[in-house]
Amino acid sequence: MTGWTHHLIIAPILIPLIAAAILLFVNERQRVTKAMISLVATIILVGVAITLFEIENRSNGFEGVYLLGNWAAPFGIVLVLDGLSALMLLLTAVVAIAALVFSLARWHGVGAHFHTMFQLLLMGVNGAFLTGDLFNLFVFFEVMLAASYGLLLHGSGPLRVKAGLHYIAVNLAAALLFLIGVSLIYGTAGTLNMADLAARIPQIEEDRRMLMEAGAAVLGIAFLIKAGMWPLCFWLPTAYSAASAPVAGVFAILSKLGIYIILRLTMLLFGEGPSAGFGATFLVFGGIATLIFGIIGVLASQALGRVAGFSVLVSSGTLLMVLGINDGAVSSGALLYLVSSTLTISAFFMLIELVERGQDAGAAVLAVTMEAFGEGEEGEPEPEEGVTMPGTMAILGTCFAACAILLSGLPPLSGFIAKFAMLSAMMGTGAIGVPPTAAVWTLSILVILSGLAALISMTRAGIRTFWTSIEGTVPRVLVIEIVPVMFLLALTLVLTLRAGPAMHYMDTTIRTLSNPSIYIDAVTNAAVMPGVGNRSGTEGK
Amino acid sequence: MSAIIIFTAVAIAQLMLAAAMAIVSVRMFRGPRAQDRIIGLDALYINAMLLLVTFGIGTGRVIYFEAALVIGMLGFVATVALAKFLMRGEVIE
Amino acid sequence: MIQPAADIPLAVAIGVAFFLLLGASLALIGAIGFLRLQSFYERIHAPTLGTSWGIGGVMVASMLYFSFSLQKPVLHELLIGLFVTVTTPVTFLLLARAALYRDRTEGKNGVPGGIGKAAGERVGEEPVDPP
Amino acid sequence: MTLEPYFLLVLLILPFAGSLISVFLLNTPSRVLPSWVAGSAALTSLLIVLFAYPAISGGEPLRFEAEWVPQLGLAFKLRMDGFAWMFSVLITGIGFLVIVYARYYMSEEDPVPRFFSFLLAFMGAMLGIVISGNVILLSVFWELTSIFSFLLISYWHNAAAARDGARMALTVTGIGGFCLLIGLLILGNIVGSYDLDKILQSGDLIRGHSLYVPALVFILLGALTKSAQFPFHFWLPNAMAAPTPVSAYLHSATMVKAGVFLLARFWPALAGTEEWFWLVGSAGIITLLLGAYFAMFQQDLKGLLAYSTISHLGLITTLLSLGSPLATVAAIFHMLNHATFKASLFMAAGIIDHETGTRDIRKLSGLYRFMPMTARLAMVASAAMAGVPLLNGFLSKEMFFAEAVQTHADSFLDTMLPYVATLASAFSVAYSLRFIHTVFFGPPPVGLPKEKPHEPPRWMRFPIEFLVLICLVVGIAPAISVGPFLLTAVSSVLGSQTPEYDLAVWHGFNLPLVMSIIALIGGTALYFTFRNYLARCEDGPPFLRRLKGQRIFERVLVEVSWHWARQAEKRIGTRNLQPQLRWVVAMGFFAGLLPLYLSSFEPRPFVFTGVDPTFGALWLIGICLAIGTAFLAKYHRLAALVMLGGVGLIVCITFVWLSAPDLAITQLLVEIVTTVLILLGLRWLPKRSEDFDDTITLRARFRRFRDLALAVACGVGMTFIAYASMTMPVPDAIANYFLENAYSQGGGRNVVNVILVDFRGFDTLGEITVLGVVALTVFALLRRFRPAADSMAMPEQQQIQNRLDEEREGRSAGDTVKDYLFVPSVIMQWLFPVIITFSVYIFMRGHDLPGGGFSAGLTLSIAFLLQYLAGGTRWAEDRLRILPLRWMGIGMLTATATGAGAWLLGYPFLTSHFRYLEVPLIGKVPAATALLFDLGVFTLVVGSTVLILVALAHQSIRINRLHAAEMEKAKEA
Amino acid sequence: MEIILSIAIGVMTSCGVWLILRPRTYQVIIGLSLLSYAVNLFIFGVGGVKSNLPPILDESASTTMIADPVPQALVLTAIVIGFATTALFLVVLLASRGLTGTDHVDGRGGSR
Amino acid sequence: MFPYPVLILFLVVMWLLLNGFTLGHFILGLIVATFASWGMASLRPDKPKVKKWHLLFKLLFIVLYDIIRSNIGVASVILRGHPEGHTSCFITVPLELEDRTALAFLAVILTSTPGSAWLEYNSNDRTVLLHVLDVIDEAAWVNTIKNRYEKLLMEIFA
Repeated sequence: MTGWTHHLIIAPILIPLIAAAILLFVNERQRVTKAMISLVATIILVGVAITLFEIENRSNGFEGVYLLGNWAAPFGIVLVLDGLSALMLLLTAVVAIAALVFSLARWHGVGAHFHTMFQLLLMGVNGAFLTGDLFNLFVFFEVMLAASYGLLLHGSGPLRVKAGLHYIAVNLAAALLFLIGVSLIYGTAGTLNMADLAARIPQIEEDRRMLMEAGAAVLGIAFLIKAGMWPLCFWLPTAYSAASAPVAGVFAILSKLGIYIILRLTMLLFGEGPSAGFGATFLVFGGIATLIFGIIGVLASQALGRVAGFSVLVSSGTLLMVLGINDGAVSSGALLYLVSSTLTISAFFMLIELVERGQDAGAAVLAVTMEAFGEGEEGEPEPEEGVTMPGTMAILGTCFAACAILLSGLPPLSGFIAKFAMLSAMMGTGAIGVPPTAAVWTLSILVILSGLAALISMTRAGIRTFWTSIEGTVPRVLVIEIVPVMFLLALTLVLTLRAGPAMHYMDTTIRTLSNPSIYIDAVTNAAVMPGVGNRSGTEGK
Repeated sequence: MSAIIIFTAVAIAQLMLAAAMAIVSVRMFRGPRAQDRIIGLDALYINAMLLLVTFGIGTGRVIYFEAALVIGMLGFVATVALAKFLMRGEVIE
Repeated sequence: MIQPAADIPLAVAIGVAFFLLLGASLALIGAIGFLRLQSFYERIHAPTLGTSWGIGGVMVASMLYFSFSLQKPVLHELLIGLFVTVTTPVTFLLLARAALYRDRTEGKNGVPGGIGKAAGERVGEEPVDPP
Repeated sequence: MTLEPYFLLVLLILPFAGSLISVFLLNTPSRVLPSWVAGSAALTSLLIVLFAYPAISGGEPLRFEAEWVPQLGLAFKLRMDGFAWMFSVLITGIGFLVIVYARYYMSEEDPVPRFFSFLLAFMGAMLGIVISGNVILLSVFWELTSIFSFLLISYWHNAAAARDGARMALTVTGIGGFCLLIGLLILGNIVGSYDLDKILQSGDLIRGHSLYVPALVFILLGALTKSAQFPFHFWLPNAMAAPTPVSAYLHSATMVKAGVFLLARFWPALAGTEEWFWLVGSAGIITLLLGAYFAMFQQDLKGLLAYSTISHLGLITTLLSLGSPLATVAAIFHMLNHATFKASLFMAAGIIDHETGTRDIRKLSGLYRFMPMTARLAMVASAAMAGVPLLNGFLSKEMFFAEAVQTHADSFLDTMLPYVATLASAFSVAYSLRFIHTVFFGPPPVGLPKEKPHEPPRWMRFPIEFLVLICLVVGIAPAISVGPFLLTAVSSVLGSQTPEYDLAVWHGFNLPLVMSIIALIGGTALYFTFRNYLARCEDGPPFLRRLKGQRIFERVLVEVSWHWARQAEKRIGTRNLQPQLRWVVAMGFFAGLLPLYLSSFEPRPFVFTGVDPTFGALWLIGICLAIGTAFLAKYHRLAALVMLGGVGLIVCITFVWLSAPDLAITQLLVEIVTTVLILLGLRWLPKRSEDFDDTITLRARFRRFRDLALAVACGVGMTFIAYASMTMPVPDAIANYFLENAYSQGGGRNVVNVILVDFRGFDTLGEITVLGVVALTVFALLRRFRPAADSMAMPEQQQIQNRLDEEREGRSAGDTVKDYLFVPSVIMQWLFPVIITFSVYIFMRGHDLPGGGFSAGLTLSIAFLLQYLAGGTRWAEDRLRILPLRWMGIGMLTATATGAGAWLLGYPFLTSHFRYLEVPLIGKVPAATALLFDLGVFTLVVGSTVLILVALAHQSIRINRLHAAEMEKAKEA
Repeated sequence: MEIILSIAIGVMTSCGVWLILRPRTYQVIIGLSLLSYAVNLFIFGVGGVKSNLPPILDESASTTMIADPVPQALVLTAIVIGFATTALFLVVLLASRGLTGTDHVDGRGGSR
Repeated sequence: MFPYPVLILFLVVMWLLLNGFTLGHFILGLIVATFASWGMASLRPDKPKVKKWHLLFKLLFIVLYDIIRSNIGVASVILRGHPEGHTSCFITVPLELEDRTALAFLAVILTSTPGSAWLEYNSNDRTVLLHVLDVIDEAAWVNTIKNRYEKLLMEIFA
């Protein structure tokens, strides 16, 4: 990875940023132009993400380190590409393109600056995945959050605004916690670079380390809010279900961002050394609580949107718990689960809108947003043009069934493989002769219960939606709306069939992660390029 | 000698200004009306500015001057907005 | 915490101290007046002590001090004085006008130029006749 | 490499392929084409299975293996031995027959392609179960059968019964499937592999392992739910809402057989222990008896058959529980026999239903005269079900009796078994007799929904004829017809344990025969005794009629999954903001302090010496103001805002005091803009006065107290942590590097600014992006802003002032505001260029002294803001054409382009460059690319801030216009 | 110095927390502002506080005696972001007030 | 190019005060000031006609003196302490000034002088309402304003 490909690492951040900047110059009425710019940028992003993923895939445990501003590692900001971030980037890009295409049918026209905010959201998410610096992480978190506020409110309407208010309030509080955590860590460790921090932790004296741990714990709360751990998660189902369909689709990645960071930081900072295993128990119990709450919520929800929202919690709970157990093979199963559940939930959120459109629920939401209050400055969203889907109900039904299967972890789609991968590592051939612990039993039972809850809830909802509607009007569904959904679902099928290579990738990733010194060495040894001004090599280190 | 004089003068001046600020903030708290509070805020701004200049003298550095200048030049914007809100019920018509 | 002042002539130091204390005490007196005076219209006069020679004193002190300690004319304090002088009236004018309006609608404080019946009815108090 | 292994792959793919093809026929009007597709797919599969027999008969299974997820021990392994072969024949053979039958059974209106598609897919899944060579693969197919059976049962989804039945079937078998998976995972833990061959070989290891019991329990949960064994039997009768071909296929030959298949499959690995016997045996025996008993009292033809199926499956389960090889032989044999006669009976029932329009036994009577052929076939099949000699049912039943009288495990259950077996058999005779006698004999029926029943089409009867023929052939000449195949099947399960057995009709006059005779006579007697009661009674057995498993299940499901869940969600969740924030705060509090508490952290003692009195006094004011803010924020909003401004000012002085002039300037500017912003917003908030708040409930008081306690706790915690971290010896921080290199390598003296635009410029890029996004969001949201009704009108002050102006002589509306701003606006206008100059100054000096792009940007936007304040929106926009979006775009691009410029030289993004330029007249001028970056920041900040302010300011005009328009409309109307 | 700053942070935290737990949106936004002051000061303080040693280089001062610039840079970023989010929250609460007709955080009517 | 020379001059001086007196900064300040004055031009303010420059300085000194005087006055009122020790009242002063800038000057002067506050200007009958902290003779006040300030201002802004 030399020459120009090296600069590709930063591309996932810059492409959306530049696209967003260009979009600002395009008048709101030129909707097609805006859509094209956004689409092209996202397609390029997918291309870049695939390239980076392939690079990571080919090189075992390679770390790509990008020194921003050509400053040596602990001083400047670094971007780090490793297996995990490459994976998350790809996942983001895939989900993004699906959501974007979906939005082109109608949603992108119901409010101002949809595409700009969409691109900036991608920038924030990608930045958070790539960065190797705690405070920079905060900044990208905020970029992501700010854009998500905008997107959540996209389309306005009482439901969204109320959900948005809660979402924003909670996340503002979270941001403050984030700041407290980061500053405590800086104050005690004297660095912000994650790799440097990991390297310094063993050398920190006792009482300073305690404070550092307090900081890390506070930081953890901030991420857990994003990841949706009980009891910090009540905003999540409401917010996600209130968001417009494509937005909710891309939001599926956001809660995983919290998980990602927890995974990254626990593995890197608390993988070994005196603070090893810090907070793991807490994660396990938090995961259990979240999982239980998610299960209950899935069961208790009538609206599909909330079912989906609680499914996010279920998946978060599962992941948190597995991360708390923190065992190599289990974690790689968890990664597979993460990918699978993101794709599923994203597809499901978009599907819900299509399905409910037949019941006039979606139409009502749209109508609310179009309340005649634009006094002319708001162009009426043009009647959507495009090809409507033939055999709509059959396809919607199939997609719905696929989602149900995925959510409940039934075969043959990737939901099953993912759950199997985790469980197998805990109590199957991955752990021969090791008697399952109480945590493992609990997790197994809960995983089963969650599948069951999803099954019950989804059949209930599916039956109500598809089979009992008395004069079921067939919704008008455009090809570009259903294709993204099918695309994401097809990916889960691919993930099932290619589970072997996928698991290989996850295993490699986790192996690299569980050996923090690889990451630390890669970052601290990254050499600056000589010859700018009078700057030289690793001076000052 | 001159150092001591200035040192003492600065210390006393700072205390006096702090006292002024404290008194002003009592009015801010007591009201009775919004306009009293707003004038209080304005006075607080002015006193704070004086305090900064005094602090500058005490430290012998000019770099704190800009903060004072910002207060002097722009501090009134907030109070103007408050006043206008009081009068008209909205800030920008 | 305060850095020892640079070596400057004693006379200048005394001048600096004088102006400094003058400014600060005027500000303090203004503050006291602001607290003690009875009606709003009286109180409005008090802080102007601070904004006029209160600032003036401190500014002169600062200019004197820095001009001598840095060995070059330092006059930018003038700007502060100027801006404060120019901007304070804006606030005061607007506020006083708001207070007038409010007193008139409520018919309090013996404010001249009371208002017509309509507003009086609205607020539910007897309008006060203009003197 | 022979071709034979690929048989298995093709065999598995064929049904699924057929299913897919059928999907594409969804819109064909013809019923015939889909049937042909389905039929040929099934037939081909059957032929493949048959052709595979020679390869299997040798005893060595056929295998096919492909890699799937090797890391997890999950391989795509297919394996067909004799037992699997036998089942494959059943699945494909009966499948084919059912398809033929269904071709005639389904009516014109039904979407036939969908039916066949599901049916074929189900067939594929079922084949998958029997030929899986990897237990996880098996569980994959296991779940697939549940899913497809759900779709098949709910085929007529307009009927509520079909939906409910299907859902129940899915729920029960789905749970079972999950449990099975866990069980198999435990097996994997014990054996170390999911390979079926390996597992089957490790029987002793498994049985001796401490995890044996959990594994067994979980696997049994899977098997028993699928096979509708007690206490999970209740779903099967409700699944009868399915179209009859589905029942004939799923509930006789395939789906329910999967459970017993699994038991037999794992028999070598799991059977033979006490636990096995007790668990499996008790389930089997109870099911056997209960099923038969319930079957007698059913009034629905298919219900009767369903309970009979339950009972027969109980019989098989009981046999498998005994742990003796001979019993297993009997079990396998009975699986085969039951499939044949039960499938044919279901189809016969379907024909009756089809022709008469009802399945209610009470309404049916004397059908023999209308459909004699069907009647004869049904009679033979029923006889087989009842265990009449010379039919296949008799043979396996005899074997069962023979096993029942043997002692296997000396226990109560074992002793009881012969009696139970006989009794159940008698019941079985009774219901079989009832089925035949009531339906086909007696007077002609009256009041049938369909008039004039008659024989079905020729080919609709064919499947029954064929199956009945098999019943007869096997029943009369077992050894030569089914013998070899059965042996292959049995020996593939039992291996070396395969016992000697004799497939003969006549074993001499022995105890089992006596039991059979007793059962036959007893059953007949039973039927004729209770005949009249049965003809009139309600559906279901006496006493237990009310106790419907289905209803209990539904009730429980609704209760648990709906009511309880909602209660629980309310209890442990919330949709309100306050509790959420309370949690966040509390969690943050504990997260911060718990680690310290647990590791018994000791903070340094508080030291009050060395405190600057002025600073102390300042914060005394600050603290009072903060508390005042908190106190007044509810009823005196403006006052709270004023005080908040005061706190901000103190913070700002603190920054100056503690060596952060940059922060002070920024804080101050932000403070000003924020105040104006909040004021702009205050216009739209409702009036609030203290009068409302008379009644404070006890709960509210408690809540307040709790919040107060939490708030104080957080404050104390923050104080401690802040003090601890401030007094801690400073670590060797990266800051030193910045201090050393800011000037030499970053080209600036103001280290903070160099950090912002150079060392950590990327942060700044992100930060301004945040600002930009927020501005856009604000803009987008406010475009649809609609104030609450009570904020629609002009503010009260303006109304009064306007009215006054109108009433007074010589004045017109708006004079007040004109006079009001007459003088101040002049000053404000003249400040405009001054502030612009000042903002440029702040910007230019940023790199070396406090200032920088952000402060400068805010300053400039305050300049704009001031003009809006002075002249109003219209006035200002008439004169200043600000295009905030353009500014933002330019800013973003400038910053990015500056960063990207480094690429041209091959350096990473944001690499800065600086040098001193010699400019004529002026001298040395520092020129750093960082300054250009800062320019981007500046531009974006101006754009965003102005956009936010302007968007808010515009609302007044907008709403006034709108309000006027609405008033107009109201007047017209 | 440290003790005063710590207590100030603590008090502002208390007030802020109290306010964000109140049911009126306006209280919440004021509370968030107070909290962000507290947090900004907190970040600022963790590097250790020094008076009159601003991180501005001139030829004379030695770099070791200067206040830590990193927390200051962080606070600057935090201030900006805090400003942005306050603006956003304000607008959202206005929109919420417009759509639900009340300024209760849950959109409920009545007063408490 | 240079729409407001006085303004530009002022801005350049301000720039130099802030940055130091160098040639480079003079040029830079000139550029900045020019841009800023264009900004001012876009506001289209009422352009004041300044006639007699030198009188401005006279005014300045008068005002400075008055401010010192009234500072002492007000301070003594405050320090004297009894609430009844002074008589404050409202005074309406009719004005002849029409120029807005001149009025602004007057307002600044009156407000900066402790003891008198400009409350309200009525553009219809061109009167200004003042509040005075310690009034001994109302007529004297009106007289002072009209003769001491207004006259001068009328001369400056003809």
